[in-house]
Amino acid sequence: DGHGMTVGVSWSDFQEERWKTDEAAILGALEAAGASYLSADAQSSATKQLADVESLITQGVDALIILAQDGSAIGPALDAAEAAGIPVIGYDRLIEDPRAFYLTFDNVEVGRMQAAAVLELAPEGNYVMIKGSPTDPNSDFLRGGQQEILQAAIDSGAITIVGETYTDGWQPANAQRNMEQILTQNNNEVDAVVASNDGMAGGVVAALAAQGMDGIPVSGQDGDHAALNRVALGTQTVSVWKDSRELGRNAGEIAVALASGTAMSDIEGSATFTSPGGVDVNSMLLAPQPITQDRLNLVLDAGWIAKDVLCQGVTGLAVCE
Amino acid sequence: MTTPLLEMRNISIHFGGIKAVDDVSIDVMPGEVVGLLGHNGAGKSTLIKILSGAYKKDSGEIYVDGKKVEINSPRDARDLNIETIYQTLALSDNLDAASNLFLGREIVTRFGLVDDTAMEAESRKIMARLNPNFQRFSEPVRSLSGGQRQSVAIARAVYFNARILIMDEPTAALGVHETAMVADLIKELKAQGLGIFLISHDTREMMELCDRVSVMKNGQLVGTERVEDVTEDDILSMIILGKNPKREMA
Amino acid sequence: MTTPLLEMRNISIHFGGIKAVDDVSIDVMPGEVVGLLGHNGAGKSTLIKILSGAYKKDSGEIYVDGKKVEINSPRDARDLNIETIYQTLALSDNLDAASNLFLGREIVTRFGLVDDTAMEAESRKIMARLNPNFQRFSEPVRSLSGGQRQSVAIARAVYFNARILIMDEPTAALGVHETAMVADLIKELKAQGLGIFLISHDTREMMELCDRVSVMKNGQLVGTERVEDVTEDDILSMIILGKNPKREMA
Amino acid sequence: MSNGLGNIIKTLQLDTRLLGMIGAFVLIALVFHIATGGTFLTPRNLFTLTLQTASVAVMATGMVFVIVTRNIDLSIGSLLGIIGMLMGVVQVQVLPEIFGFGSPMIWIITVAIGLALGAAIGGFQGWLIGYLAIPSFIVTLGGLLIWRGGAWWVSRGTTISPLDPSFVMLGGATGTIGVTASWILALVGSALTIYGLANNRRKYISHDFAVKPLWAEYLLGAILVGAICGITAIMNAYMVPTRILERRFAAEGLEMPEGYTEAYGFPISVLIVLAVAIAMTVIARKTRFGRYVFAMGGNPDAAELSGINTRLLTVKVFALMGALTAIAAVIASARLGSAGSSLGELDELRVIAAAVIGGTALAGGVGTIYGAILGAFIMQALVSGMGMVGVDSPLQNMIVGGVLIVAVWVDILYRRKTGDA
Amino acid sequence: MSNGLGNIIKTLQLDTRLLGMIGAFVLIALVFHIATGGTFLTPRNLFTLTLQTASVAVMATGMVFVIVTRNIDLSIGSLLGIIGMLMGVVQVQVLPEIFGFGSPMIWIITVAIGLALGAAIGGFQGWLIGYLAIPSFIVTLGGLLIWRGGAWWVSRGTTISPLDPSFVMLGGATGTIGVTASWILALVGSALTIYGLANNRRKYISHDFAVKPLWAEYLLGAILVGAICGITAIMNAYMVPTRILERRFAAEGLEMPEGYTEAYGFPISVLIVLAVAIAMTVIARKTRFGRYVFAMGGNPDAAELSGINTRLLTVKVFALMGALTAIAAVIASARLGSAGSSLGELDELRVIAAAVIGGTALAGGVGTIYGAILGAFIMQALVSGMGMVGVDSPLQNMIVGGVLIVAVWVDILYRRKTGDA
Ligand SMILES: Nc1ncnc2c1ncn2[C@@H]1O[C@H](COP(=O)(O)OP(=O)(O)OP(=O)(O)O)[C@@H](O)[C@H]1O
Ligand SMILES: Nc1ncnc2c1ncn2[C@@H]1O[C@H](COP(=O)(O)OP(=O)(O)OP(=O)(O)O)[C@@H](O)[C@H]1O
Ligand SMILES: O[C@@H]1[C@@H](O)[C@H](O)OC[C@H]1O
Ligand SMILES: [Mg+2]
Ligand SMILES: [Mg+2]
Repeated sequence: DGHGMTVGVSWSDFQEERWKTDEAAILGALEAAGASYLSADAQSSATKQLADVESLITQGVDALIILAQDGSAIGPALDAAEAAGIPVIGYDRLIEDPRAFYLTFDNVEVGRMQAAAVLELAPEGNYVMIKGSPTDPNSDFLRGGQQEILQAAIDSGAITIVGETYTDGWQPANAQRNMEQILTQNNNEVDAVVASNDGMAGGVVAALAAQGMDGIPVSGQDGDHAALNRVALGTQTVSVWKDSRELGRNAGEIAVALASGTAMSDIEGSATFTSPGGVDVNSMLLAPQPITQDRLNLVLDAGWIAKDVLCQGVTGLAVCE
Repeated sequence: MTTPLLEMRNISIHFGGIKAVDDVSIDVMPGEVVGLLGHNGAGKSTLIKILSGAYKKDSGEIYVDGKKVEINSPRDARDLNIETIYQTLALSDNLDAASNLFLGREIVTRFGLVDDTAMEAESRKIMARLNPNFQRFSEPVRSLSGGQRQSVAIARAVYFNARILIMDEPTAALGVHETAMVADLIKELKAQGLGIFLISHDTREMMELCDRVSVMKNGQLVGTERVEDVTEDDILSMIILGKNPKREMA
Repeated sequence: MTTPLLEMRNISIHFGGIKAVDDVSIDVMPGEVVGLLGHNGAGKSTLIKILSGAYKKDSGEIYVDGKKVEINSPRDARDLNIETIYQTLALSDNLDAASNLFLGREIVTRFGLVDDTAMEAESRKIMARLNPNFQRFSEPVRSLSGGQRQSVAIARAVYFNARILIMDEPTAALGVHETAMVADLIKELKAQGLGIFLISHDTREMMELCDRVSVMKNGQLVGTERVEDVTEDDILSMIILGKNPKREMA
Repeated sequence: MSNGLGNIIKTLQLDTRLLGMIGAFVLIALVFHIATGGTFLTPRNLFTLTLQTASVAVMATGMVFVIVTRNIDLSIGSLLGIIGMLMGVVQVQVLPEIFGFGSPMIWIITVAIGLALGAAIGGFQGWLIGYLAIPSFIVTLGGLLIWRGGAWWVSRGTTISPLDPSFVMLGGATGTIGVTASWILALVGSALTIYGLANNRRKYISHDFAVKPLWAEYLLGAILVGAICGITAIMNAYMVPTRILERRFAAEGLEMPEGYTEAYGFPISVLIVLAVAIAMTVIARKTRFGRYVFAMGGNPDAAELSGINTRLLTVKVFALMGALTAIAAVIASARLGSAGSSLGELDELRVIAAAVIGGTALAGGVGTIYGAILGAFIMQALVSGMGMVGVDSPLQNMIVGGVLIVAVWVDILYRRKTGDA
Repeated sequence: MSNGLGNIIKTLQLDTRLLGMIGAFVLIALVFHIATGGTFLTPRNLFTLTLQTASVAVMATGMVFVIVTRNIDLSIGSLLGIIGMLMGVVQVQVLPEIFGFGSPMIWIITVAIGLALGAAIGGFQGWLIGYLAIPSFIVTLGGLLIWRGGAWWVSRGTTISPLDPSFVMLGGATGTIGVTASWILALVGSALTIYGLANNRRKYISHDFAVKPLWAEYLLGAILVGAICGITAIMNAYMVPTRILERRFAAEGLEMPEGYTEAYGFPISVLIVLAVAIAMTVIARKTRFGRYVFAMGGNPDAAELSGINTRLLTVKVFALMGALTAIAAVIASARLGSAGSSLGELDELRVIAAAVIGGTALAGGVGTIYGAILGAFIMQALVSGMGMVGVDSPLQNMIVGGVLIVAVWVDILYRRKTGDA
């Protein structure tokens, strides 16, 4: 029971569509436990995030949930939390430090799912890789997961990567422009696009549509409403859905448990996770869900998206009938 | 006595702690040239800038044709047909002479578009009367000499039929010949019935061109005299000592 | 004949298509005042700006004490003890009179820090000689009248023992009294052995102050005359007609 | 430049600065054409390039006025974001309920609202700058923060999509006017050009001013008409991909005839840029408003003392900038087919760079509309070309930064040489 | 303000602008103190606030000079990024191999390299601005793109961590000087203040200038000494958390005595800010260099004609800005304990805002060092406070944007009223 407790959440940024959902879920879990909620938004700055954490500690929170902007730059924040005796949950993005409890959808796994869904439809041919922002460490995690899946096919020569680019600020407009140039450069000889999130997938599809090529396999992530609609329309293959409501609810519950004195290893469902850097951390990894056309009922049933939004302009699809 | 063309009554203005103009009254009749004299910093430019709308007075009134008017911006002054040649010349450095001359009053075609060729043709005519040496019509005025700029500024003020003309040291930068031409111009405008305020430090010139002179010292009006009633020395006393020795004696 | 203090030989400069100064030679002896006259745009300011380092000449040579020198920046001129009062006054509007007066040559304490109190005290002494009315020492010069600014500019040029002084229309904005004080100052500096170039449109004043006058027209030198050899009318002819009628006749 | 050619250019009174920029563009294009193995200078890529440039080019014309009046506008990227977002909400969530899906009223009202909003916000910023005398750098820096925050608030970060199909046609390849209409437009344009040249000559002669020799007038006319037709030919040479045609026939239940082809012609967004460019050039050169903009840039005090209401002028300049930003928002969101809260991020830098590379001087008083548009093209050509060659985006940014500096430096050298400050 | 108080302020010759800013700060602090239920105005939060402000405050002092000379520096955020990154690489990957882990040479050489780099890059930009006459807006906009890209390239986007432990002490809570040293510092500071006041008075009297009444000098001295001691007391009131102390004892194999406590005292980074502030104030007011900076701001042409080498001066101003940015990079990366490629992003805007809120006029010629530092504090207090109260960040940005505009507006009104334009 968390009555009288306060849980502080340090968000990395609110630019992406999904975090508001996460927030609502955390809030729900805390309310259920009778705990109260404080938050801060670092606006994509590791420096501001440190200040945010300090300020949350100053305000006397009993547990911290940190969505790290930069996992390698979060050390001083953990020091401060430790000095104040406050447990920390590393939310969504890995913090390679045993002092934080790691709760996430595995980003590398997301990358794998994106590539797998695309590879299934386009087992051979020319691939384009639209990566995220060069300054976001997640971009390379995702790209790494994608590579794992595609490696064999690349080695066998079945697929060739004919274009690969970072996208400043994860911006759809930049992704669109880059895709246009790659299409021109390859004379439209492109068979599949692995785009690292849904916003960029939107830009990619716009570029493909201009060539009448919409319909070739394109990946994404986040379950953005616009993207799910594209999946229904058939212009996007997959949106890897991290049900952030699940993640948020778990975070809220674990935070209350840790604040009440439960040891990290005693959290239900906790397991040891060895990070890429070789650090063992207590963790709980939720499974992301690849949402393809035949799995759209998942998001619908979960109440993630309303049917009229999902099915706008769609004809002849079972879920939309 | 007829109503003055323009009258400034009990004008005051201060900047921070300093009273730049302190309860000064002056006026001008149609066809009259009134000279404004005084030491450096006496407040002459400040006084006439109130008239031209560049500064806002703290107190006092302005009358045109006996009717009280409010002048809150250069546009108000222009609407009252008051034209000014400023001591620090107000030209747009990047525009050519013709554009400067017509600035704010461009000649337009019947579609409302500005007619540069017409303006240049007109400018050539005007400048011929003021400064026949002047040929640099299509250069930005930035590259003109001090006196050339002065000619452009004068041309601008006199071309549009003003009723009241303010000239703040118009000939300070002018050559001998150019100065003479401006003097002729002033006489001609006076004959046309304009009221002119002329500021200059050249007492000889003032005696020749003005009907009356007003002398200021430290922001206050020392006095106004008809030129035929005083000598050059009287005026110098007024400027330097702040009083007219003859009057004092009388 | 002794070597001139300063000599400019065959100086030319052009701006775009215009020859602003065309093969002009002038010189000045110690203790001499040389006047520079000419119509507006004749090239007077441009010529002396070459001397003060503000413009770079296209061709020609400059000699100080008979030795050839290169003047590529205002700093070079200053190093040769050439001081200039510019026609468009070069003051830093946001600094007060004392800071402007000492700009580039501040008085410093033994720790190398600028000594404002010393500079203000010094400024008060200098200005008392030029413009006794002047009291606005701690205001930025932005708020001074045209003539007050001119006084500051003059003070700055004469305070640091210059050997050659260039004055471009120094009294154009000055009142009667202030003009007289500058005339006195020029005579005093001349007596101290300075060489002075003086530009002015006031021929009467020039006849009184100068030893020789050089007249320019359209960028070229019309001629140089000793003032005792010519009348005011001769000079006027040189300015306007571009020739000395007397010489022509001779 | 050989002397003979130099003389011809002089006689034609061609702007050497313009020639220099065109030269730079051609050079960049050639380098990339070789580096990409021949894909850069194809009708397809040039077509795409114009589409990519459209939104920035429209704003750059407004930025010329802003900078000429010695101001700056850092808010336009954010302004584009919030206007795009609000137009998205209006056309997706509000108007369909009133007029029903697919009604042409949707895009018309949406665009009208966008324009009104842009002019109002821009005008408000202009009021703060003109009447309260707050520096434009500060006002628009504040605006940058405020409007971007606002864009997020409107939708709480979600992306609005898909946008109205007619609206989307304003943005790119789905909205082109076809071959015939493009040629008609080219003819009309050529006729107007020739009329303009003739009219000017007549006027000069009537005032006894010197005119160019007649052969020069003919040559100039030929060059201009040639340019117009050349560009039209390029736009008409880019063929609609077969897949799209097949789909179109299929949608109407028809079989596509063997060997059927069709070309795009001018995209609507490019026509918008052209219209804006012509209108802004006329405003700059031939209206009092434009004249006052330049006068104010040369000397704000002098302009005010000449009776120009410089405060109101500032409001107008920024309102115009806002309206042009709204047009750019239409193009940008229509092109993407959606409106997200990051739309237009960093566009302020692109637009300022375009204006400055195009010869607009930050000191005020100097700038041309065609220069800004060419500047936008050069920048976009550079970025697109590097993307094609596979340069990573951090390196791309570094190169763009370097080019920006060098371009301005060359401009300064050029001005110093020709003596126009 | 009651008339009596007004008279006292006048007699003390206190800067009313400074008082206004302090007043604004106090007001903001009080509002947040109430809104947060009493946590804002605690020693702990004020301590944290000073740490958070340090890096921006250091750069803001340099920005005053840049803006006073009518320039702007948009590159400092990126410059901070690349310097931080390079210092990270040097201290983590290079120097330990030479000197061995933990050697004090590591942080010394790292800082030296950072400073040299900052001054060199800044100076280079200054050279482009001063000697090639490219506008600073362009040069530093280019710099913004170039150095940020460069920071990414150095590590290809990865974050360098953990940094050298001694280096990390320069950044924050791990490096404080303790209670005793803090009080000694306060005493020395107070003594110097009193000596300065007395010396000034002596000098004025020697030149026969008017001086304040003696009671006013005493009162002024008391206020200043009071302020110094008050700040010291706050820094000394923030206690080191018990866990940290326990661990420290444990590390030395000791048991912590019951009831043992210890306070932090001044953090090194705050002392750096103080040193920079004093040095920059002396430079601005009491050296030729500083005088020329202001002269150039007032009228660049006049300064040049007065024999000041304004080009070289520009190089120096930007080199100084670069060196201060390097100091800020030390503080910022040390505080984070790591160097990532986005370190310092958007700092240019914060720094410019701080300088401008602190009364530096973008038109040039006017600005104070203490104003800029106070400006940085006010901004940080606002952002921290809003975060504590739970204002959403887009709304936070909107408020910051609004405050920026209003602050400058108030400043303009104030100047208009006092007549110092
Ligand atoms: N904008 C201003 N701010 C502050 N003080 C000013 C301002 N303008 C003028 N003054 C002061 O007001 C007084 C009058 O100045 P004004 O320019 O009217 O003198 P003037 O009679 O025209 O002198 P001059 O013959 O030198 O041109 C001077 O002491 C001047 O310093
Ligand atoms: N920077 C410049 N760029 C282009 N032309 C210039 C420049 N400076 C001066 N000129 C031109 O050079 C010629 C000489 O100008 P200068 O200023 O030397 O004349 P001046 O004899 O001093 O005239 P005034 O008596 O009016 O001061 C003029 O025609 C002027 O237009
Ligand atoms: O979900 C993604 C997140 O993991 C990444 O960091 O930023 C982009 C988002 O789309
Ligand atoms: Mg005056
Ligand atoms: Mg001159």
